[in-house]
Amino acid sequence: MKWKRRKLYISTDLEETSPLRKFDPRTKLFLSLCASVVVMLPLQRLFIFLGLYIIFIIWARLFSHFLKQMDKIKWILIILFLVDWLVVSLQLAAEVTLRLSVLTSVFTVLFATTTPSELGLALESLGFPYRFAFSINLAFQSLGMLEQEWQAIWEAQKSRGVLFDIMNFRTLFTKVGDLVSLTVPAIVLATKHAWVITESATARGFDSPMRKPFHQLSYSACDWVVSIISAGLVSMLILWR
Amino acid sequence: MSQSKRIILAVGLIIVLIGVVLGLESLRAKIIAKEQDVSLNPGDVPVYKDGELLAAINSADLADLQMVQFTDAEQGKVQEGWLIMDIMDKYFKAKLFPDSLQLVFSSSSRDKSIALTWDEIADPENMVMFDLSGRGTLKLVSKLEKLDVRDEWIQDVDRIEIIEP
Amino acid sequence: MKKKYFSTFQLIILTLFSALIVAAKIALRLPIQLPGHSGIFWMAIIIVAARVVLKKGAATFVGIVSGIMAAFLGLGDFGYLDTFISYTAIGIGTELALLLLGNPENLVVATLAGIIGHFAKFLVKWAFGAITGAPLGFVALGLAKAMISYIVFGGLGGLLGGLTLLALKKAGFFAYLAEKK
Amino acid sequence: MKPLLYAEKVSFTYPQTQRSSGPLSLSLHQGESLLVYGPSGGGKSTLARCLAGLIPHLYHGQMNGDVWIGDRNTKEMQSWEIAREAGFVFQNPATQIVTSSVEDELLFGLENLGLPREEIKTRFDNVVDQFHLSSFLKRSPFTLSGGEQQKLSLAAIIAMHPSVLILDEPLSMLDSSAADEFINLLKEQQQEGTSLVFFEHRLPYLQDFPGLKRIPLGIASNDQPKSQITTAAHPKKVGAFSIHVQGLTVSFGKKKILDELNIEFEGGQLVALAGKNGSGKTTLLRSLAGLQPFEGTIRVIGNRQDESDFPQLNMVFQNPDTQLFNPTVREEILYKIQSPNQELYEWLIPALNLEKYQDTQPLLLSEGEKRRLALAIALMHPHKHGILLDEPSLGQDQMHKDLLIQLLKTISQMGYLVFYATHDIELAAKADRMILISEKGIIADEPTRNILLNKNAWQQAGLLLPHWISP
Repeated sequence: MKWKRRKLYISTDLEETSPLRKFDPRTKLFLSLCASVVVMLPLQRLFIFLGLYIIFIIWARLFSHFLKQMDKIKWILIILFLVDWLVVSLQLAAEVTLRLSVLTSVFTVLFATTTPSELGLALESLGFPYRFAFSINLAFQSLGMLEQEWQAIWEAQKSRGVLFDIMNFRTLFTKVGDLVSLTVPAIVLATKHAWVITESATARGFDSPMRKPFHQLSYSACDWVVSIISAGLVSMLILWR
Repeated sequence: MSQSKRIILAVGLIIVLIGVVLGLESLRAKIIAKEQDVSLNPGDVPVYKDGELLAAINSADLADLQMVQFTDAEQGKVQEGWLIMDIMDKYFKAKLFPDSLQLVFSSSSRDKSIALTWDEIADPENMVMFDLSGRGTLKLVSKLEKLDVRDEWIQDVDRIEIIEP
Repeated sequence: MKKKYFSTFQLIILTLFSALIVAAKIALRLPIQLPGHSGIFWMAIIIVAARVVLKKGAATFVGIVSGIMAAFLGLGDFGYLDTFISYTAIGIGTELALLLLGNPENLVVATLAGIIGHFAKFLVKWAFGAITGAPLGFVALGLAKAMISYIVFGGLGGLLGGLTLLALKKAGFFAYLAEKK
Repeated sequence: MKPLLYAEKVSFTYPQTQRSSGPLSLSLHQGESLLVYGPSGGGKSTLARCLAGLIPHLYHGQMNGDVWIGDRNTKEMQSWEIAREAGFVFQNPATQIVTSSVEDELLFGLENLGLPREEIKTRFDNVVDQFHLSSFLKRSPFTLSGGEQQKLSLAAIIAMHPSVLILDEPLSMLDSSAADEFINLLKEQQQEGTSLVFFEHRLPYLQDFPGLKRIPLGIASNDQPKSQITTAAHPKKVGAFSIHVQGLTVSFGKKKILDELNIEFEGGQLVALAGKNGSGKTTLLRSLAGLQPFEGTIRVIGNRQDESDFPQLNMVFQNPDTQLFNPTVREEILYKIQSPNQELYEWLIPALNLEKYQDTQPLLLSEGEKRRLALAIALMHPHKHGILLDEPSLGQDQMHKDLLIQLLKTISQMGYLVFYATHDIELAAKADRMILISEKGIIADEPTRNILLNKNAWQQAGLLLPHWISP
């Protein structure tokens, strides 16, 4: 078993320079959902959509993110394309490959341009309970700490002679018992943190029915324009015969 | 429900899930395979092998094949049409049929059928061919001895069956 | 005042367990190149979560929160949507399995719940492939092999979850927990 | 005048462990400050929670007596109503943070109060000014030092304008200068009319706190340690050796945490490593334990010929919870030890005052007991050259600190090297030799007595040498 080099802070995939940073997260969620519907269209319309989509991605300065996503699955795309082409037809090959690339990358629009706390606000304004938004934020801010803890546990147990190095598929079965020496402390530590945070949050009035958020999202004119245009485009592409 | 019953149920559930995935996956493979098949339209002559539809012969599609003709010995009329070997070549490109392969041509309206070997069909001298009748149906004619009189011809062929020896 | 479904402590426990899963996925690498091996810790923690917070929806909640996190962090190979849905599916799958099977302190129950929960993720990947017409990660590996690997790692994870619960119980964890609301 | 906070014979018993705390009675008026003191394990934290209403709202168990905030009984108030009146500062600055930025942390309580936006804005701006936080606002609280985090926690509570502030050992995780700064902030708060209740065992820091009334907590600790530990009883002695650290360099990315350190240790020494948080104390220990990749050399030179390789030093980790998972203390100590040295075990258990806990579940021990357990684990494991300890005094009261030092001295007298990192200057002052370290490297490495006289060195280390510590 290996541990990656110690990372102090885990950052999200945020693209600060994107003009989409300024948009309401709800708009971006809407755009992503629209795009994932359009993916199911037949080939010609899929091509039209792809053209528009790529222009949009370039404008949003997310092209490098798009390429990164594609890079992750490039071999699968290539194999799929070749197999489908040889076995079935060029048309199906193109369709499958395009759909997969778009579906893999559409939510970049949301996730690469929104911070977890913005998403929290958006969810709250979409009617999700505040507790849920709070939870998402808390999960993110605890991540770095918990990752360090996994490492600390691993080191502590290793220094007591619990060995995980000779881990292969066969020894895995016999080693599951030893893994308990990692999971138990991890669960205990996470629960203890949870308790301190519970006390701390309660001592500052968490769950008060009077709560009023200070930061509020506002749907700007730009948001409306983009949402309406994309909704229009999508319905046009779907309804057009 | 007892614990052991629940466990058995869960194991069953897992097996069902695996079955469903494998089943659907093979179904999907079949659907993809079917998509490349020609669909059967009215007037087409289907070609079957082991009950599976391999091709549908449409007389309109035959127009680009070379026409051949012969004069039948019975009435001295000229019979004109397309050689079966050319037709087969069109629908089953680059497929080498063994000489012993049998093709059964049948007509349900006339309740007639005949089996010919590829050996017989592939000999251009035999003139095994489809003649386009006035009604637009296909009629199997030939100079072969067992197929050289009107009574033996298969009018309104509506099925071809390929049988491997 | 209306009582909340999860107490504050339960909510925060589930949140931190979700983060714990993602942290394990980032920190921990088993030297095995088979799809689904991260399922070992994942299933173990989600099963523990469901037992620690004895309420319906606990596993689902962990699935959703860890799914959102994984999506933000760009984990997973097929993009944000697939990542989010497959994490969520694990939560729902485990939830349903435990609903059927009962207490995961029974190791057989834990193992089966692990298999079913992890299989839900496989189903998502598979459905994702079917929708786009692509057999996805199974291209190179073969569907059956992928399925077996998901089942094995899911089962191992479930087993680890069950063992963890037993060890937690013996070490006095539930006594610690019982003092808190 | 009516007291702001009034507690009458408050006591609490936990349902599982049956540990009980109290009774405590006190009354606190506007602008007053109280200090509740007593040994660890005496229930200070529990009683602090009773005052702040966390008990009974968050805990199961038997609470006797009543706490009134103003004219309302906390049992009849909702927890957010109590939060409006009583602020609570916790022991560990890092874990009490609930949001992902300094700004959000300050807003969290204000939002929960349901204040109008303008009011939130005003209070927010005030507290940012008062605590000089304007340059931190967008930062993650986890990038702050322990002292800054504790300051932030205080600011977030002060923003809510509580009339009473309850502090549960707020200094125990802070180094001496951060502790001093924090006390000064509290003095300011007191001047502005906030009433304070301290629960603390680092008493010297509060010596000159104006108008502080002391309330001793009646319960005597029932785990009095054995008074003497003798080296004679110990089964094994080690031969002489020395450990040489040369050019030790550790970098994380581009940042060099340790840069070309040279240190020599002798077997039988008791060495303290003092420095601010973030000065590389833990990294140095980890390198010596072989847990941290490094450049340079660390080797042992012993009286036997074959000893010229890496030292075998066992590490006692900062957080004991990273290890504990066995059903009993005994099993925990003996876990994965092939053939345990029974003689050593018999000596160690009473020496660490763990005798009556051998069959207890480790997770039910107090923090101090867990730390002693972790020490037992490290000592039971075969080690040739000694032990390393990271912040061994956290959560220990004076009595257990004395016990700890006594034990460490014994171990070093047997010929082992004992090297501990701490921000607790009092504990560091007990060592034979002290190494002062800062981000720039080793500032001083001398017998403790000399270092305590070297004011200049302390200044360079960025640490305050409290005036009550003398050589």
